[in-house]
Amino acid sequence: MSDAALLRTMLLCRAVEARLAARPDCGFQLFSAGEEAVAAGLCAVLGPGDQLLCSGRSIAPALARGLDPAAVVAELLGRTGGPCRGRAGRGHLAQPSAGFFGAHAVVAGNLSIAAGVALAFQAAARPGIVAVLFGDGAAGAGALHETLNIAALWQLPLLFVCSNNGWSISTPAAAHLAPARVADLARPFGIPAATVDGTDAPAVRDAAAALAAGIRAGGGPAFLEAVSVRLGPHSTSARESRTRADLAALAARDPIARLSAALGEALAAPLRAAADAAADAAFRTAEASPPATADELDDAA
Amino acid sequence: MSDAALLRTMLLCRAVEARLAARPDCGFQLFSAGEEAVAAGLCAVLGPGDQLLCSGRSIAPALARGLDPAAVVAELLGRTGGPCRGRAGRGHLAQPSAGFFGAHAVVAGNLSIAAGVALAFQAAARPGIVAVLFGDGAAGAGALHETLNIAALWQLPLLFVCSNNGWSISTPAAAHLAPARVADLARPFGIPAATVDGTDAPAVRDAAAALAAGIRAGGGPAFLEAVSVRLGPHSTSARESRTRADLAALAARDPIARLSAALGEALAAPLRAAADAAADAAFRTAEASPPATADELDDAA
Amino acid sequence: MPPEAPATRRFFREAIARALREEMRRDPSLLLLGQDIGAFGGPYRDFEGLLAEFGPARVRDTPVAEAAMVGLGVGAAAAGARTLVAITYMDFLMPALDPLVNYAAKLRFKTAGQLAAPVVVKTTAGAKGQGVAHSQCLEAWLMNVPGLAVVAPSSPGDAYGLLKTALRAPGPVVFVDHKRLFPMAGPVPDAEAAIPFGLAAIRRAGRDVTLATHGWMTHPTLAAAASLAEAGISAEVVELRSLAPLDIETLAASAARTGALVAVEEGQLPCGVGAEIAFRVRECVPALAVARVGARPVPVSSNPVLEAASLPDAPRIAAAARRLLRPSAGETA
Amino acid sequence: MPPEAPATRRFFREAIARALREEMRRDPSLLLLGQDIGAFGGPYRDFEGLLAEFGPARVRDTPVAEAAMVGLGVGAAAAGARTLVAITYMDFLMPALDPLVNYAAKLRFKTAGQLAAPVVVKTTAGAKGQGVAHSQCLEAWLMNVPGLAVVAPSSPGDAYGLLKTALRAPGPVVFVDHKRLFPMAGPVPDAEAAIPFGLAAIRRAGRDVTLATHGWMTHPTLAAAASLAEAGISAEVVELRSLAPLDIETLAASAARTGALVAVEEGQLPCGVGAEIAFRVRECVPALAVARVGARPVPVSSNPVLEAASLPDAPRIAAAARRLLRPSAGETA
Ligand SMILES: Cc1ncc(C[n+]2csc(CCOP(=O)(O)OP(=O)(O)O)c2C)c(N)n1
Ligand SMILES: Cc1ncc(C[n+]2csc(CCOP(=O)(O)OP(=O)(O)O)c2C)c(N)n1
Ligand SMILES: [Mg+2]
Ligand SMILES: [Mg+2]
Repeated sequence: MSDAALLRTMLLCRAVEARLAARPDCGFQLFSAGEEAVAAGLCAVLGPGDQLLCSGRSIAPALARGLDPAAVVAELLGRTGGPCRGRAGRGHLAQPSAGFFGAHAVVAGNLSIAAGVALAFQAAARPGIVAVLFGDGAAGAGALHETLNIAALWQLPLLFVCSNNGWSISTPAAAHLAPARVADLARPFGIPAATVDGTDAPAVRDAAAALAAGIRAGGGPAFLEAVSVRLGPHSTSARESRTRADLAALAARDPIARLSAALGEALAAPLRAAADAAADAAFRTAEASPPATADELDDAA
Repeated sequence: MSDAALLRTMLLCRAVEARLAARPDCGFQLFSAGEEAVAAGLCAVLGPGDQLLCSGRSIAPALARGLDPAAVVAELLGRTGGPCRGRAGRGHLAQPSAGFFGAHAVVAGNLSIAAGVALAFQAAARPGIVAVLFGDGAAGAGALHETLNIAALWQLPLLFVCSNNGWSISTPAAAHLAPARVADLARPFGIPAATVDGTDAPAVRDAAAALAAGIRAGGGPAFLEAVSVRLGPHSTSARESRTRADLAALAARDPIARLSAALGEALAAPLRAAADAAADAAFRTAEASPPATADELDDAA
Repeated sequence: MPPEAPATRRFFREAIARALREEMRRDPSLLLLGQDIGAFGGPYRDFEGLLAEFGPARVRDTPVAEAAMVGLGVGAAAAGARTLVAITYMDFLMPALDPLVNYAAKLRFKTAGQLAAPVVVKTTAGAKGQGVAHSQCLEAWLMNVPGLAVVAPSSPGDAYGLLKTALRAPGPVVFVDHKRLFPMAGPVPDAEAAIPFGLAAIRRAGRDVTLATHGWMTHPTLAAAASLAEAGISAEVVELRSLAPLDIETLAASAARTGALVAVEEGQLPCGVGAEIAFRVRECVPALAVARVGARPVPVSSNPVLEAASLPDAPRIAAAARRLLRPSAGETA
Repeated sequence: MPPEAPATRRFFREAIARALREEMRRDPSLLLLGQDIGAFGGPYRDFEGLLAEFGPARVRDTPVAEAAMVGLGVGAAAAGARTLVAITYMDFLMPALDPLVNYAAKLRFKTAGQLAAPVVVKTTAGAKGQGVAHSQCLEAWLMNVPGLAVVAPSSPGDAYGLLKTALRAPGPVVFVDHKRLFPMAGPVPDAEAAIPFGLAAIRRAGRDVTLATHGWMTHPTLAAAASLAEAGISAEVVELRSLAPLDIETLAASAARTGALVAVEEGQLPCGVGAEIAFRVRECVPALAVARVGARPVPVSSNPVLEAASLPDAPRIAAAARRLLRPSAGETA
């Protein structure tokens, strides 16, 4: 995927989230602003036969994976036009037919599930790989250890991707994670690991590509740490716990500004306009979709 | 503790277990034969203000910690003379007043408990350290990761000791643990770690002493891997899964034979006789203790 | 608290913070462990001010590692500290059940009293827009475990008083609050006061039917009672407050007076709180009309339409009471 | 199975191994995950021969990591494989409840049918000398979770038939056996046969009282019925077999005939299986005498004296039935 395509993806993510954030009825959301380069760079190396799983911070990953933006927005707004008919929302958004096995809002809860998907691939001799995207907060959970160990033992086609934005809600990584680099956790298991600047979309793409190639070649699991930034508060309901100065410093690392500058305003401006138009269209289509009704529950038993 | 004292401890463990194994009413037991050097070497560096926690393979650890052998045997035989009045048995044997916080038969279940004990020590500015003894099987559990991380972050006075006997029931370490050395798991957390021959009691003692000194000096947690052998089957009810040839090779690594040979038969023979006598006495005393009766349950609610 | 005690209106979160503050002052061994409970003050601000007063050695932000959090809390409690572990949502208690149920709940018995684990696990149950894995009510699981105390307040005053008792209890206690309680305010006694476990409270007196409930559901249940009153049905509302131990006496006495019991809970019905209290009350009051109301047997979606449709509310509670009293009326919930 | 079907006496473990073998042959996507299930053949030898026939890619020994084991099983099942995860003892299911309850049980609903998790978690409940953290019965917790099926056989024949159904089910199933069942033998039909979920079985016909139970407790309950018969009380024994779904029809029909129900379980009573079935049966049979029998509210010690004293046995079950039928007799359990 070209750098321009990466920028296009990131701009779409930002535009959709911005529109959602502006709505009073947006519900409980976790946005990816500042972390779009991780989603875009990672998804650039995933093909149609691969699967992506992620945490509850799912909007950019889903869009970057190529889901129909209107369907994603419909899901977020609780409309039946969403792939989960508005039942899942952001926290559990999924469209496996599009290679997006889904979000799971339990921190670290998707790691062993992803390994299971990779196991199914391996057992069926399916050629794809599975990527699982999680945060630095998830890296303190025992699920990571158990999953790294089994993935290494069984040589599962699994790419661990940690978007290390430095925070678990209000807790800085230094207070919740003893290792200086998350990627170091993979090393005792003999799993190839790399740390990359997660605000540099092409760098994420290239690092992911190298690791994914190893997995595709039968080398077993790999681990990518992308050091990213979270530009906004943890969620739409969480207070911002960082200082203005901190936030200003983070804003300077905005991955979209960075790649826009690199590619030049002449290229970026029309991409921005196109992203805005695509986001507007997605919301229009989504709003035309009927809201979920209580009848959905009849399908549950 | 002198090498002779280490041998005395190991001989007592072996003698007590042998007598227990010979009884038809011995119940469900996990023996430490082959791993006595780990218990003896570790306990040699623990003082009265320290606490030891272990897995369900608890008999040698309890005896090495200096618990009254008669009380230990009473507990194992379900007598009220046991420190837990015969309620706990081997799986949950405990006598915190003697520095033995206790066994816990859930694999890896004692790791975070031990860290909690260490936290209580730290919070109360108590000078002691806490040691937690577990197997290679427990090293695949997420509890280890979570506990290593928190112990490192909070610099808890906690000594992790893995008796790596190479087996989790019938599963060899190569099939259940990807890292070549268990001690490598501690390194990403910045926790000092060492691997030692766990059949060499003085070597275990010396390695434990060095790490314990670091903890006592305020250096935070440390990790000791002792590569040991399990001479018998996993438990009194488990089938032996290893070949005769394997077992013969393991027998050659018997820590008691090794230290006896090093110290010479002139020294070892009387120690052996004394251990046998002590074990016999422990069983006599224990058998005189009344069995637990259903009245114990009235105390539970 | 006796109704006449001088009291001041406080938010639910303030009542919790006050109980914690007072007990931290009283018991220097008390440690608090939780995600974002330090400078952030807790996801619901119920830990606000504690870090500032007691410092980071006693108010500890933890990693996202619920199993170890509870394990550490239990181990420290067993070793002579007293601990409170905050598990943000009750759904995340699952990974922590091993240390809580397999260790803490057994500890006093298995060591013949040598050790005990005076740990409070404080957690938040119930639904408020966060979806299938952030909305569950697992009180019934905990009631099934001997050795655990379980309490669930519905008001700031009770949260204050029950948390104080929890922080002085001899063994493990699970303190269950609810997302919808945090925005609420209500009277909290000015004087220090603990509420003993095992005492239900009659929140509204009535003659025709007893509505038994706990936690947040107390509020829709009171609303149901009000609407039943308009229809000429006098409903008594008994709030359990303490689920283990359970105050069956108060409940049975009410049911004996009214002759009818509706057990209301937000959680799932099978093997739920209602099944238990129905059984226990019927042991005392054999000829009793009984119904239960709880969640529909579906996951609780973050979608507000589906969330509301899956959970009990005042109209459904009232409808269940009406059906119970006039079985022929054939109303539907 | 219909009683007339040709059958051969097999050990419980053999019945399980046969169901697994047949389903492994039928469904090449089926994977088995568990500790020591490969060359060792499983702690109870119920996986014997499977590694040899199906190889290490399909019969996988795992680390001691129950949470990840179930997570992998669930994920693989969701991705098109079918999986069975063996969790040695039900106590160790606790760390694995997150993937099972927070993910698998919700998956079909939350994805609107895009995904489902046809995983079988096979685990062993109950007490047999292994102590406080290796003896628990958590069936009631699982019944409380919508989206999970729960079955618990008491005989080789049912283990065979129910496991086959479990391995063809569309969503997650917990298959609960019991330590005391493994040494047992009994008829297993010679022809391939699955037993549908949701069908209780009347194990002994009777007129005076219905004894309802499941799993291992079926055997002490049958012994209790035999001893009641000597005392002139005709007890009907209904074995539930499937706890979710629950066959209330069969049970209620029996209770309607006898007019009395004793619910027997090995687990704890509060919010237990007995509380649930009592509630459900009374919905159908309002004027019913009901009692329940379960564990005393204490941890289950490995000490054989204490273990036996804490759990139901035939004399206690019979005593409960006698008390229920002749409340004035004042017998004690
Ligand atoms: C098991 C669990 N514990 C706690 C939470 C509450 N929670 C939601 S997001 C979050 C922060 C996780 O941090 P990180 O993994 O770094 O992801 P980020 O929010 O930075 O994307 C927490 C603690 C949860 N959802 N699941
Ligand atoms: C959580 C849990 N899972 C499984 C078991 C069953 N089990 C008992 S001992 C054991 C082996 C553990 O191996 P290791 O930690 O190496 O200890 P060792 O037996 O070698 O001393 C297992 C799997 C258990 N007790 N707890
Ligand atoms: Mg983060
Ligand atoms: Mg081992």
